[in-house]
Amino acid sequence: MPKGRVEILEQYCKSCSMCVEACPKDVLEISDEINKKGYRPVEAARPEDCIGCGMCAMRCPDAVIKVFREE
Amino acid sequence: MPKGRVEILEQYCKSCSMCVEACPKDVLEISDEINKKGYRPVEAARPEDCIGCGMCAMRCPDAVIKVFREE
Amino acid sequence: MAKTLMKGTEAIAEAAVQAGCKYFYGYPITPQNEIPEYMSKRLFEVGGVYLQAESEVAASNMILGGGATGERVMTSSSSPGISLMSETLSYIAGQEVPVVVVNVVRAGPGLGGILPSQSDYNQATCGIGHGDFNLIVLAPGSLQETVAMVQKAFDLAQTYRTPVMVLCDGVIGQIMEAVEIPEGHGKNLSHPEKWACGYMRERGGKRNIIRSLFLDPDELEEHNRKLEAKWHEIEKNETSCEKYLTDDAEVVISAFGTVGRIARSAADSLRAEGYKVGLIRPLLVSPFPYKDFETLIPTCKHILDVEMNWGQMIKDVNRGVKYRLPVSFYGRSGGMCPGVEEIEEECRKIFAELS
Amino acid sequence: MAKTLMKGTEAIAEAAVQAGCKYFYGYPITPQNEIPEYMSKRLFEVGGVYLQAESEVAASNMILGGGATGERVMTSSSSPGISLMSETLSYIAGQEVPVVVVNVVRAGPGLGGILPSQSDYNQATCGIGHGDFNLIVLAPGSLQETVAMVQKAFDLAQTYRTPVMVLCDGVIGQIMEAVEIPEGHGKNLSHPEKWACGYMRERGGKRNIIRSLFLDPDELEEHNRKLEAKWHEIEKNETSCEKYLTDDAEVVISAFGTVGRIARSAADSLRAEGYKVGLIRPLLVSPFPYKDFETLIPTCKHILDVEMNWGQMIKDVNRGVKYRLPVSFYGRSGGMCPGVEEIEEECRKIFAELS
Amino acid sequence: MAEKIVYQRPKSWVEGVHSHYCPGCTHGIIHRMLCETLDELDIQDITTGVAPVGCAALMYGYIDTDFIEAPHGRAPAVATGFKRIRPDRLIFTYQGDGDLASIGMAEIVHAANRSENITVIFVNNAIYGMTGGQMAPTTLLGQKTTTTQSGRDPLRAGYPIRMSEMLASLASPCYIERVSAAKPSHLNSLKKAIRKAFKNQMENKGFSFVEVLSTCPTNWGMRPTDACDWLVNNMIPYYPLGVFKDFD
Amino acid sequence: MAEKIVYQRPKSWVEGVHSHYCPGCTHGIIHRMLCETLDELDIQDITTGVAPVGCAALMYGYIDTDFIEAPHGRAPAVATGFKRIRPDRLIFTYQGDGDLASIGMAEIVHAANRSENITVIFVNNAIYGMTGGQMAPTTLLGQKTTTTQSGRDPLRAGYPIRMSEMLASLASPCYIERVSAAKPSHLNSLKKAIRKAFKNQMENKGFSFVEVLSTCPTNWGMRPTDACDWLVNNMIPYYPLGVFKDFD
Amino acid sequence: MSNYTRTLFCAGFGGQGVMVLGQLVAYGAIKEGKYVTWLPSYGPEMRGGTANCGVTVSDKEIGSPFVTKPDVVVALNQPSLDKYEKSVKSGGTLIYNSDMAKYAPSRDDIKVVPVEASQIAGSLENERAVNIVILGVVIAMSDFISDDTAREIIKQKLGARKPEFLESNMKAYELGRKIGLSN
Amino acid sequence: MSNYTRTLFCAGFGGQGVMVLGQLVAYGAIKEGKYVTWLPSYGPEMRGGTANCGVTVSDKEIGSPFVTKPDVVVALNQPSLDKYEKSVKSGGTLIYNSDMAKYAPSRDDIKVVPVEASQIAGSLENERAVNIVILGVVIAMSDFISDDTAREIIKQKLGARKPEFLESNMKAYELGRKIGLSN
Ligand SMILES: Cc1ncc(C[n+]2csc(CCOP(=O)(O)OP(=O)(O)O)c2C)c(N)n1
Ligand SMILES: Cc1ncc(C[n+]2csc(CCOP(=O)(O)OP(=O)(O)O)c2C)c(N)n1
Ligand code: SF4
Ligand code: SF4
Ligand code: SF4
Ligand code: SF4
Ligand code: SF4
Ligand code: SF4
Ligand SMILES: [Mg+2]
Ligand SMILES: [Mg+2]
Repeated sequence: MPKGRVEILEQYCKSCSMCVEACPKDVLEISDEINKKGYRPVEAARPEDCIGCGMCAMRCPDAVIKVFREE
Repeated sequence: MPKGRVEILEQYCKSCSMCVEACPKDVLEISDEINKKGYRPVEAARPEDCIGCGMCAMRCPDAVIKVFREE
Repeated sequence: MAKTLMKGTEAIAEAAVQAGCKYFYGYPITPQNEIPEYMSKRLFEVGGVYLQAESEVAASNMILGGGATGERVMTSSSSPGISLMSETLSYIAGQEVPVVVVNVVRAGPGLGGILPSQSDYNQATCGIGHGDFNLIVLAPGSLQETVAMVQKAFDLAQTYRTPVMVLCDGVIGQIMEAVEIPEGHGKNLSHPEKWACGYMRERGGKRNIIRSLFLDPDELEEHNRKLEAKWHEIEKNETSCEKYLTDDAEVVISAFGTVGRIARSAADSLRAEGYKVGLIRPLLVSPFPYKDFETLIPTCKHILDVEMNWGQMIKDVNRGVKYRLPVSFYGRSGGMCPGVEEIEEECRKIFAELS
Repeated sequence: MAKTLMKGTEAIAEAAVQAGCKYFYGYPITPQNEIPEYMSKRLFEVGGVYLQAESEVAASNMILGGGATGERVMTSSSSPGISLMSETLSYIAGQEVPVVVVNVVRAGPGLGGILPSQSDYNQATCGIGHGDFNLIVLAPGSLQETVAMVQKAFDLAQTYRTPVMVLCDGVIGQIMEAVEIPEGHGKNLSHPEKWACGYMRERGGKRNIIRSLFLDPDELEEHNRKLEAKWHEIEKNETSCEKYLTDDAEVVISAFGTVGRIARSAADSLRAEGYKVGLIRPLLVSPFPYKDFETLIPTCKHILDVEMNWGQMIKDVNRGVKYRLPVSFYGRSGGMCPGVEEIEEECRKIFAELS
Repeated sequence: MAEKIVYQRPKSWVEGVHSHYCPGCTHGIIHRMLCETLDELDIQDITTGVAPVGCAALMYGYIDTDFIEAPHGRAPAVATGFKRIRPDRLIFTYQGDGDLASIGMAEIVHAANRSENITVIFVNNAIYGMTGGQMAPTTLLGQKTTTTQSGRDPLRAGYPIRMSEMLASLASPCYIERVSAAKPSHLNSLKKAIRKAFKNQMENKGFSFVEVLSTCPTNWGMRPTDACDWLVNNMIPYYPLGVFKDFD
Repeated sequence: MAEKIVYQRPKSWVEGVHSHYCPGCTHGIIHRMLCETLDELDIQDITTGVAPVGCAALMYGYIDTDFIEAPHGRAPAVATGFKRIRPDRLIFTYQGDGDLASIGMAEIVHAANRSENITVIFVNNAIYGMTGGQMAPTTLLGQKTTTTQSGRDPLRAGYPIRMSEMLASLASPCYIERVSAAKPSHLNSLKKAIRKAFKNQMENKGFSFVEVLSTCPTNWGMRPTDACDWLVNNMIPYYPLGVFKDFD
Repeated sequence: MSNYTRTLFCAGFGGQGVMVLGQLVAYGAIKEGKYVTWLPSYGPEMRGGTANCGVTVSDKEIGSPFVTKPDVVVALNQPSLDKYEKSVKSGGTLIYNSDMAKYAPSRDDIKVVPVEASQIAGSLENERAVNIVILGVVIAMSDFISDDTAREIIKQKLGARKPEFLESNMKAYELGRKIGLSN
Repeated sequence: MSNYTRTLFCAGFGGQGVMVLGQLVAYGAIKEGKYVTWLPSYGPEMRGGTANCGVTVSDKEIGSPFVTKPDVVVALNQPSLDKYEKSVKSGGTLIYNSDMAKYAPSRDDIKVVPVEASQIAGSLENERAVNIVILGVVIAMSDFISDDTAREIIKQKLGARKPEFLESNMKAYELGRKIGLSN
């Protein structure tokens, strides 16, 4: 399994959970924080499981997620 | 052959020849008269040949022709 | 019906229903969406017709066809949608079909914004379509008045067989206020059997043609002369105007619709400060109550015209006072509404200059 | 180009081509069909675009898109078709896109007739669409003037980035007269690289957005303030008016467009009879030359406003003379045009009353 | 021997009027068929026509029923507005190809899609007759008109629209047929189609659409009978006659 | 081991802006795909977008190209007016189902029929999003909206229009495909379709039309992921995905 | 400022060539350096309807292009003759196609010229030349334009469009002119 | 004419219930026979945007329905707090949801009431009741409508729509009221 990492632009996240549903590795969760717009942004709850597949980012309507993969 | 007869409302005829073309018996012809609207109305040039089939009337765009047939 | 708290758009819709309007054709647009939404449910209950048109062009033509039955029909929209009805409104006027159109004005030009505005005054009262014709235009200032005017609109439309517009703004559309909706008589004042389509059998084979086309210029001129005479009749009978504290006022504020009620607040508090301020507010902006303005001339020293636009009514005010009074203007645009304080401030400036 | 006998519609089209207009979008309507017909052939020759739109709504949106390139684009239509452009014209004004619209007015309202009329004056000068905006409106009186005004229309549209209308009537459209069509400079005065779409690469990645939507009312008010300031600038720079024999005239005829030339004939023959008659004729009816009317006040005793409608310009005339001169009206409607004799007769009546 | 009347002016035909149509224009034939249908179904006095803007704008001059004039292209919306309020009355629109297929495209598609219980007679003569012969959406490729003077070029002006086929792609219309008014042999189907379109409405079946191929001798620049031949040879191959939808 | 960027915001995405779209609305996904395509084809700075009236009216806030705002429904005419004058530039419209299939019906049919060399992105979310959830022409039978409060009834409000199928019945469009933005498994085809629609234009092939099934969680009254499921279970059966026309 | 202003009104069925008749006069006037306006009353009918146009020729700028009291009226059919007979200016000329219309004199203040224009045109095997026959009459009986100019304009305008008919058109003009001169 | 006129302004994100909060006050005022206007600033966003409304209660007819210098401001999020803090009338009250917004006092002429409304609502397992908590505070600290009226209106308006939440809503109102009374 490749190793991946996600960076989340929290202030743009709208807490829609689309990425959460999309992640095959169940890495993501809605956090308890509240961003400036009043949403609870998503966070990588289990970052160690991330394989850098990019599914989350591909499904985010707000282009919130940046995905890296170790090569 | 049945015997027919046509009555032509000359003042409404526009001399378009549609009826002339439609008549299977070549009964009709454009006359030399000029009606009020400046058209030469059609006339039954060979009334004796008319079979009262109604084709001429069916094709007249101006409902100019009345057709009779002896029974 | 007792006074209840209602949203403007819903009050408009229910007022129409109570006035016997069972037929609504329209297309959604903010800030009046609750009118079609309300109608879509309500008219089903009363056995009427709600139909969402494919566009405002279509909606206006549906009310033309609907109005041709002689029944009470209505559409509502907001500024860009009303522009799209221009051609058909000209037809409807020419064809003498009674219809009611509600315009809940939003800020323009173009897509503009969706907040309240009065910037369709020119369009409604002057040049909405091609050719010589006029709309009757009612401009309510409160919800209760809106209800009354919507109901009156149907009476006027049928009495004169002409399109009538109720010109509201986004405030009227979106406000909630206590309102009582009279059960309108709903009586058909237009005698449809005489002129409408669909009565040929009842008329023993005599038909009606509802048209505006007259290729012979003599005929068309005659037809237009008739329309013009009708308009003069309307001008004679139907102007209406509120005057508030104008008798001794040195400065009179002229305003219509929502701005009128704001200006009244300003007048009240200026009076409390000792300033002699009054308010003149046309209830119908077309035909315009020129006479009521003319009678201000002897006592008043200055008119302050206040509008939610760049000063569209001012030319009618000037026409009313015949340029014999100074008229100044204060207005806001783009969804901004002149506030009580702003109006007060303008008035104080005028008094300062007068003295 | 030497003077040749040309039909009005063709002169309009060729004038546009000579002014560098290579792009025409339009929909047929009498009495201006020869404009698109001419363009369909001619623009192909000059490497331009003629496209028959599916409707006037579409045509007006095509000139919006076309105008967004910054090039000289044009459409033409007649009254009902112009009404259909209302919404888009409001957008075009709000979006500040330079376009030219020719309206060869026919008699309304509704389908009306196809003979000449001036009954779109209100619409053109006042309320053609929703929101606060104005069109520049040129009103030619002869073919030669039409040619000049069509060409000027493009310059004005580009100078101010605004929609400009040439308001003709069916007479201008259908008449044949000798006319010379200057080869216009055709220079693009609008600096498209600064504001138009399609120049992002040339601008090193800086883009342009052509819009009228500003949801924030502060922004929209600001935008509207800018449009309003532009209009005041136009009012300052661009009014234009012909005065004929007005210096010593006791009765001045006010008229625009075709009626102006007829009134001139009337003035000439009345002068021959010894009556002191003059003519004032706005060349632009929007912005209106109020000042030129105001200067009539000291000498003139009466104004006779003559129009091919029920008196649409009269309110502007009154505004010009500030109700300090009696203004009476003579007009015909429905495709009828006031004749020289009718105008003379009206004038004689006025003189009889004056003395 | 008694003489029987084989054909006479329909009762619904307005007497004493000389129509403004050009000589041999098949608009007249379609009008006549309409009148005959009104007579035969005995519906003249419960029917309202919606007149288009086009050569038929004045059709109420010749057909004696109630009429509403519609703005150019909007007849289906006008008919909808009327019919929804008076479902007990009949209504038809009569529209040219400019009216229906160009400016009125939105209104016809949506009326069809709502399956409004109305009858639409669509007169396709491949040209704008009234305004003097400009290209219509149905003008054939290569056909010369005053705005396609070297023939319609699809790259510049698009393709001729087949309205019947396009509307038949919708789920809801009840009946769509294309017929022709050009030849004596076509007239039977023409009459039957009009009749059926009205009967459908009387039986509340919904939207019925009869496309009639028609001539415009004047703007095609042909003698009337030649125009009929041209229609047969040029239009029918592109606009095949037949039923495109029938919920019967 | 080096870290490779697998996914990041597209270059054409306007930085620093929080979009006005509701959480989980798939308009955002389509926007992102558009930006990616502009980047990949390196056409950002020769492209002009035509913004509709609908929730996407403000799309120029998020996609960094030239933009022209069009009146409601008229984007195809605006794009036509532009493209005919600047054939060397690219143009696309982005329109909702109210915008394109209701008020803009005439403009889209005619642009398609002329095969204007433009790219149309048609976002079908079966509702009027912007105005708060009224029925759209594409609203499904039985679907509740604020103007069909007991569900869309075909007798009163007609049938859901299948735009791709209807336009495919015309002779001239170059490319018509229906895709979906609902599920991760749909996104590949979505992206490919948008890309193809732009490439067609670059190669002067004519009218390309991509219908994208999209969600409106707010007005459907569902959580975003539920909305995606609803789309799959209800919209796709009526609006099948696939290519309806391809002149390749 | 002299006072030379002449007006012509031509009316007939659409297709009889009244518009062209008026235009030929207008072209001629331009050629002679005069001011001229030509104004049709356009109607909705493409054919069969009534068509007419008014021409004003002057040596100064023309105000109204409407011709209400014409110096010369040309009527090519019965409805036109009936309708416009009354409009002829006192002392003016009324020219009509006597093959298409009958005239019962009602005025003695005008010159009335019946022309068997259809027969003449027919005799030239150019039935459409009715308007050119009439043009010959008009030019001979008025001072709109000179005979030379008229001939030149016929050549220029009709020669180009229909060279095959030029000869018979010139002939038609001649025959018309003769009638005009003898009246 | 007495001088009783009170204004309330409520602002927050769409979906936080500010509109309903204002409406409940308005319904109550009507019930008490007062004049009232409720006016929203409607925006284009369906969610996530800012929503706000102004309520005016008076014993005489109301002129301007715009609330520009409110007696009481309710701010349910940070942007609203930042934006509308300045608008509170001198001597007025600013109530805000301290779970969603931080406040650095900038005025000493107004009463400022932070309310942990989200926490309170959460504790009632009715996260949407934030606005009802705040309503309790508003009613306790102002004279728009009486406590009785407020309770009745909650029952009437929310009881009908969401009977399952009525109890927790009443509880939320109580808790808010307590905070209000202690301020
Ligand atoms: C809004 C508007 N646009 C244009 C016109 C001009 N116009 C009148 S009829 C017509 C088209 C006629 O063609 P068609 O519908 O095919 O009917 P036809 O005359 O061929 O029977 C047009 C464009 C008009 N009257 N109104
Ligand atoms: C002429 C006109 N009519 C109506 C409106 C109001 N309006 C704005 S958006 C819209 C429809 C939005 O629905 P859709 O096109 O499906 O886009 P969505 O918001 O669903 O993406 C309407 C009717 C308008 N702005 N202009
Ligand atoms: S990159 Fe793949 S594994 Fe990592 S969080 Fe995103 S979806 Fe999950
Ligand atoms: S999809 Fe995007 S906006 Fe939605 S929760 Fe995930 S990161 Fe946030
Ligand atoms: S009835 Fe028949 S045979 Fe007689 S004239 Fe007519 S077509 Fe000819
Ligand atoms: S078809 Fe009718 S109009 Fe034509 S020539 Fe025959 S009778 Fe006359
Ligand atoms: S113009 Fe064409 S369609 Fe119109 S009446 Fe004449 S022939 Fe018929
Ligand atoms: S209203 Fe619907 S379509 Fe519009 S942004 Fe919200 S979810 Fe998306
Ligand atoms: Mg046609
Ligand atoms: Mg939608």
